[in-house]
Amino acid sequence: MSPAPDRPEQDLLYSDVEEELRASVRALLAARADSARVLGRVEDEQPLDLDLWRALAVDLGATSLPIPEALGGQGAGLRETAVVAEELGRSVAPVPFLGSAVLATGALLHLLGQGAERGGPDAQAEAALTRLAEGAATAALVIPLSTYPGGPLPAVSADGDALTGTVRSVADAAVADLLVVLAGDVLFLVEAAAARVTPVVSLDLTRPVADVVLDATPGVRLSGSGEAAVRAAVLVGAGILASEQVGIAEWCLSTTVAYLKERYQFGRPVGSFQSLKHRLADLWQELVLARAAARAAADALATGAEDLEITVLVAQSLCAAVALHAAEEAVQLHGGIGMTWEHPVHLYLKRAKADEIALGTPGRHRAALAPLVGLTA
Amino acid sequence: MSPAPDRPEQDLLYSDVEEELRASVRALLAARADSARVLGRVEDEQPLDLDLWRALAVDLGATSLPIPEALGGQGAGLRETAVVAEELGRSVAPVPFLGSAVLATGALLHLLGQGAERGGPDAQAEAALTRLAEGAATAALVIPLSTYPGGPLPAVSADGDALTGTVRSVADAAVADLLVVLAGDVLFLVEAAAARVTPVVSLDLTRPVADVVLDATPGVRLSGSGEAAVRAAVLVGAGILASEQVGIAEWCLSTTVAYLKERYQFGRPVGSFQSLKHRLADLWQELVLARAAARAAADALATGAEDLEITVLVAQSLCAAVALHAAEEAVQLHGGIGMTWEHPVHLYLKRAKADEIALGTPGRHRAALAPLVGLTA
Amino acid sequence: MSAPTTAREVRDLVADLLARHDPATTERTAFLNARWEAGLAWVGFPVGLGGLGAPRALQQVVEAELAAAGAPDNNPRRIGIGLGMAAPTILTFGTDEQKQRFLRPLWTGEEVWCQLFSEPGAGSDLAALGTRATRDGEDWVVTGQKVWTSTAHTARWAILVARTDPDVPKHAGMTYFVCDMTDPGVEVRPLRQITGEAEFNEVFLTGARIPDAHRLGEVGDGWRVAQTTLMNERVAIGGREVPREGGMVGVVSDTWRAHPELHTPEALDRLTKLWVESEALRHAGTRMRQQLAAGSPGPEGSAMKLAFARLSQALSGFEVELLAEDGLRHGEWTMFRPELVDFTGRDAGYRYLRAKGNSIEGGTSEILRNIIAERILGLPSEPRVDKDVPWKDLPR
Amino acid sequence: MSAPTTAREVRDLVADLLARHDPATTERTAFLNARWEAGLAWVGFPVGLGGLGAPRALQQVVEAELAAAGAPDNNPRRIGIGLGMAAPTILTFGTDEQKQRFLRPLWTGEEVWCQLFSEPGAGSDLAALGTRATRDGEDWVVTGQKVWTSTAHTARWAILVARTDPDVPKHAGMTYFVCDMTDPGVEVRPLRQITGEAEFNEVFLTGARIPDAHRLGEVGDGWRVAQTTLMNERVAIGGREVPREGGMVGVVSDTWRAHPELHTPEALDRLTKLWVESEALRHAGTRMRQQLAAGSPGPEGSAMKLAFARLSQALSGFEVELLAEDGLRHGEWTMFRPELVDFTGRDAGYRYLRAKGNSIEGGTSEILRNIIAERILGLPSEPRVDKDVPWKDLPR
Repeated sequence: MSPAPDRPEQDLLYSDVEEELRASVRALLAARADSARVLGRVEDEQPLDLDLWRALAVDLGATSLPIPEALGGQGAGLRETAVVAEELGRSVAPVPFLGSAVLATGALLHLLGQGAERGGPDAQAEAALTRLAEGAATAALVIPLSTYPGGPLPAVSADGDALTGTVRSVADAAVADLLVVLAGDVLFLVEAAAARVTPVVSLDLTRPVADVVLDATPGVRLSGSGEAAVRAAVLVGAGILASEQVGIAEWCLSTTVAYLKERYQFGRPVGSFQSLKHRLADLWQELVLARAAARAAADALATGAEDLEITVLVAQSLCAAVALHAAEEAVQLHGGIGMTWEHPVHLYLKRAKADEIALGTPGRHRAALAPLVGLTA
Repeated sequence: MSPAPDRPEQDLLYSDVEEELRASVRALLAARADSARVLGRVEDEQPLDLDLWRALAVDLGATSLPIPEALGGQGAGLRETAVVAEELGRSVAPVPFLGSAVLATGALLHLLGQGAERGGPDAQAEAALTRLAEGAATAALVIPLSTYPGGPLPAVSADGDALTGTVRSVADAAVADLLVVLAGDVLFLVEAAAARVTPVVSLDLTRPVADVVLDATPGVRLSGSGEAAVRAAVLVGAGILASEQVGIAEWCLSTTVAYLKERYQFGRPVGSFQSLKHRLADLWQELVLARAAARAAADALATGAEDLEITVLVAQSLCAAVALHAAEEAVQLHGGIGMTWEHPVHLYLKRAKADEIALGTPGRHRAALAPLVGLTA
Repeated sequence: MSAPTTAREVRDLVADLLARHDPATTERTAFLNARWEAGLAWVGFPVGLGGLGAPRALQQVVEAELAAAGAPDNNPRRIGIGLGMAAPTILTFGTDEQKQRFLRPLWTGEEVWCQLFSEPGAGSDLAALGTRATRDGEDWVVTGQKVWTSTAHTARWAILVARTDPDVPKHAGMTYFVCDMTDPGVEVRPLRQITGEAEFNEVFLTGARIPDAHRLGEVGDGWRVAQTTLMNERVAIGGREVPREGGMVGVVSDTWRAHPELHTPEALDRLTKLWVESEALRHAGTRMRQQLAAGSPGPEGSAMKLAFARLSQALSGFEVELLAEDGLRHGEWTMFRPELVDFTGRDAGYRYLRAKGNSIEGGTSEILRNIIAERILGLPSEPRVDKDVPWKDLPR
Repeated sequence: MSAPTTAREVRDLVADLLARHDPATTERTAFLNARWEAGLAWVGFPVGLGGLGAPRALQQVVEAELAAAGAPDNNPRRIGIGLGMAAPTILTFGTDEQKQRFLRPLWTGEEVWCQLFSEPGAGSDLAALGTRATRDGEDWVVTGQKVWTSTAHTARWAILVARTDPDVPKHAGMTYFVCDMTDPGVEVRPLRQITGEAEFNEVFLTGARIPDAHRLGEVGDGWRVAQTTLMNERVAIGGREVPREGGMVGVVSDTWRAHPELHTPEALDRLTKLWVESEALRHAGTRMRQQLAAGSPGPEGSAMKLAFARLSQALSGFEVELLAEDGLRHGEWTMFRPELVDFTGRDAGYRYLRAKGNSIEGGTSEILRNIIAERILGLPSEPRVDKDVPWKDLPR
């Protein structure tokens, strides 16, 4: 098998509109999610910042970007969503963006698309999306955050519309109003209040996971292939996560560069030592490739490109590694101070490490990619 | 399955006797195989230096070390053979040591050991070893140099004692008097003059390979399991090769250090630039581990340790990578001059790359190792 | 006539050229000279020097139209140094006479150029060079040794940097010349590489004479002029659009596909990883070209050169290892002077060895990392010991 | 009595001690004091200071015999800084009074020691430290801030380096002291790490008083004294015999074995590679101990520390990634002060985060590479800008 055919060149730049969106999000996060503030709340009972989340969702509309205008969204597409993810990665702001605005929204939007093919969308799915678009509700897709493309999906059973099963390590579930649950090939909407959602002490302090237990919990059945919708959402999530990882890497690189310019040892700025300079140059090189790959994934998701899957798998397997490398270098090059709880760099290390696992490790993505490009075992 | 049990600590130092042997070999190679001389003959019709080989075999007895005294050898064991290999690696001297004194000798010695168990050694094998011990003959084990532990062996067929088959990429065959050939489970001795041996243009200029074609060629049948003997020889070869690789890495590191001390750019010795210093420090660290692993392999081979196979596989998979890394860094850090034919560093690069393949790549060795230490797929 | 600004205007000019000089019946050099005169050689150049003073981006339109019409090109790979390095430098620093004399045959390929910069003692530290040029009447007399000179044996002209004042700090005492490669004081010797062949040359200058009229820029201004040359060299790298699996990754992936008997899970994962990085590098190239087209060029070319070198080395090394028994064998070591160099050509062993040069030629990866760290990331420079010392007093 | 030189002689002394003080019935501290008096604390130390002036290698015999007899030990991990760093420094530079006062309770563990070297502004560059000690009659008055101090909250004494002369170059103006941690001018605050817990402390010195009698070495000789301390710290690393799969590789291999459902070919090869390197590191440790025993210690300890840090980080990172769904979860982030630290303890997330410190504590990997390059490989040092400048004038 030969690789996928070439297609018209993708747009890998940031448009002016996207740069404006970035500026608004960045301004909000600078005001409301500076690192001292983020660090300050990670041990609170509720580490997620729901005030910030509302500002992001309602004031900026940053969560309704890919939802059609007819449902109260902006019909803007996933390139813009990726820009928001990049900024959220730069600030590790504790908001349920990935769980709600990417994964749950992604699954519901896919069902809608399936409905269009069948001649009519599901009214319940539309209603849920409208609530999400308005910022009136937060949702979570009930799969382990570690779910990977082509991997197993949770085994929740449906007896009629009563759902039973346990799903561990679900992103952003602790603050969700609505749970999107797969049982067999059917997607259900579940009011979170009806389920047992237990927050879990998490490696990632700014995106804690939770366990969801359903015990004959009532759900609303949505029409269409739930499995296809969830698998599509995992792909969307992996692609958007690549942009988050670019944001993480960028923060780590620029923060480390700034620190090494002002930190003196041996009578010189530490940043003048060549071996450190070369490591940072290599990191910058990795970031250049990661950004290009992440933009390609965002563009492919936005246009539904024929080689969407290849492009996302490339981006996710690369960007996960680059973000982690950047975070690990940032900790090391900050020396002792980087090992302290009071310095925010550990938040990025923990996020980057959790993101390495999220929606599939680099190895899982490569394993899924290889046969698609004719590299068979 | 749990890993192999611990056993008494191995001797990982060089003994005084071994250091004396090293000094003799090194003196001979300094006089007769300096790099200008080695480089000067690589494009000769016969790149292997048979005069040097005779001096090594006859004057120093460096090839008869593991052969029992009763057969004219020194009964010294494989620790000493490993020291010779290390020195030969340091000089990339073009002699058929690996093919004759390690692989062919190793297979014949194993047959002898099998014979002792069965109550009587094979007289023909003994006679061949005596010829090798005296330096009266050079032998080659007729397997591709790329043969790896547990991998396929050549398919030569025997019709009575007439052998037919083709074996490609055989180390040191072009100068061998005696060929040691596996057909089925039987080992045969074949006079090289009776076979068709065709030298091949080789990546490694100082250890060229050859193709061996047997066409109803007469052989002398040896008793015992030929396959067991060949597999044992591959393991011996892999273990000794680790020491050769240590020698290669050591030459590359010390030559690069010396060059960077004397090469000035930007008004400073290039060796004062920190990023290069750090890379060389890392290389030195790798070399420390590689040497310890290679010594462990040599000692395990010498004592027939219970965990011999584990120790050899560890050493070979590590040392192959370290030698290649050292050679690649040496080329890069020599800058332009390292890219020229006239500088000897390319001989080490080519040897290190061929050695990466020889007797199994690091990946093949890891694949063989994992189940032995309870790491199963 | 005002400069064209649209693709349509340029297309009309090409159509006119083709109407007047049918490529099918016009001799190659004649066609190229006609193209030059029509200003369609490089439309961004000034009128009268093969151009139209038009936006550089319109050049793509010219190339596409002429290629579609089957017109001969000037074989740009053969004259890359002239096009990529000498021409922009002459345009920036040359006198009118120099531009008139040199640019046209440079572009048509009637005169090949080479570059005499590097020396055995001045590689990464180009400013340390020791080739001396001393004034003698209207001429300069040049003595020294240059190295890593491709196409020196076919070149008519060379761009040359030489030391004209050893008593000032190294950056201040150099001057930039155009050197006549047919001068009896110029001797070219092939420089054999680890691949066995000789792409490059050593050039020995022994009292070679250069008229002062062939000086580019002011006396002592050679460093600044050379920076223009080198900047253009860097821009030239990674400029082309590459299809997926273009370059080394395609060659090695094909080797993988052709040899299922050599597959192992470990090797597959390594190859896939390199495939991923190669694809990301391709995206980075696309993005860089789009930035350029949008009028906001970024510094990403440096990243691409670093990544290109690393990947071509890793991929070609992987291939030799994968081939195992065949990897031990080699095509040939014969010494010859190749016409053109194809990094992905010949056999796996050649690719592996040739790729080693990718992190040295055109600026080593180490120097590139310095540049990225200081110019892009803004990290402080190391303490310098060679800035204020007369060249002749530098340790070497 | 002449010093024992054979294992047999030492065994007799141990038997004598055990006969006089039955470990089963003797109180722990009493037994340790008896052992001290018998010269069996550290046989290589002088007579009267817990030793016999015997070869250091004989200590192994003592430990083995006492362990076999069920005798209590001095819990060496709890008092590692005293044993490994303070004791050899006091032995080398201390006055007779200092040796008599400090060594015995240090060894028995009745007095815990800590180390006040690093400062927020002086980490890798220890000689830049700014904690000031000024003479006041028979005392020194010390003011400044120290950091990364383990066991500061349980310590009775600290070894301390402070600046006594800011007007000379930095290496020349330091002095080494023994500081009383119960002095009212000493405040200890826990320093929380990225693991959530606080192994280390910050120590604030505000007019803490140290009698001149507690100075170690001459005034201004603190750098040289501190080098002895640090050299002993380095020797202590990697000194123990490790069984195969000891340490991080064993923990992670066991995780692999316990989770077949998580296996992938890619992960297996990565783990095997790390297993190979860990085993080679173990061989290197064996070889280093054998060299030491043979009387020819090598510099391999530096390589081992570098490799140890790299491998513990790679292995623990691999483990979290392998665990995937479980890797996203964590044990606890609660702030507490652990009694002892076990790099391989707790859960995978802890191991991963704690291992990040392995390339920083006890000398960063970057500083270690400098040392290897210069002292072992003999590469030239970089241009220094801080050698001849008074400490007070250094940029910071």
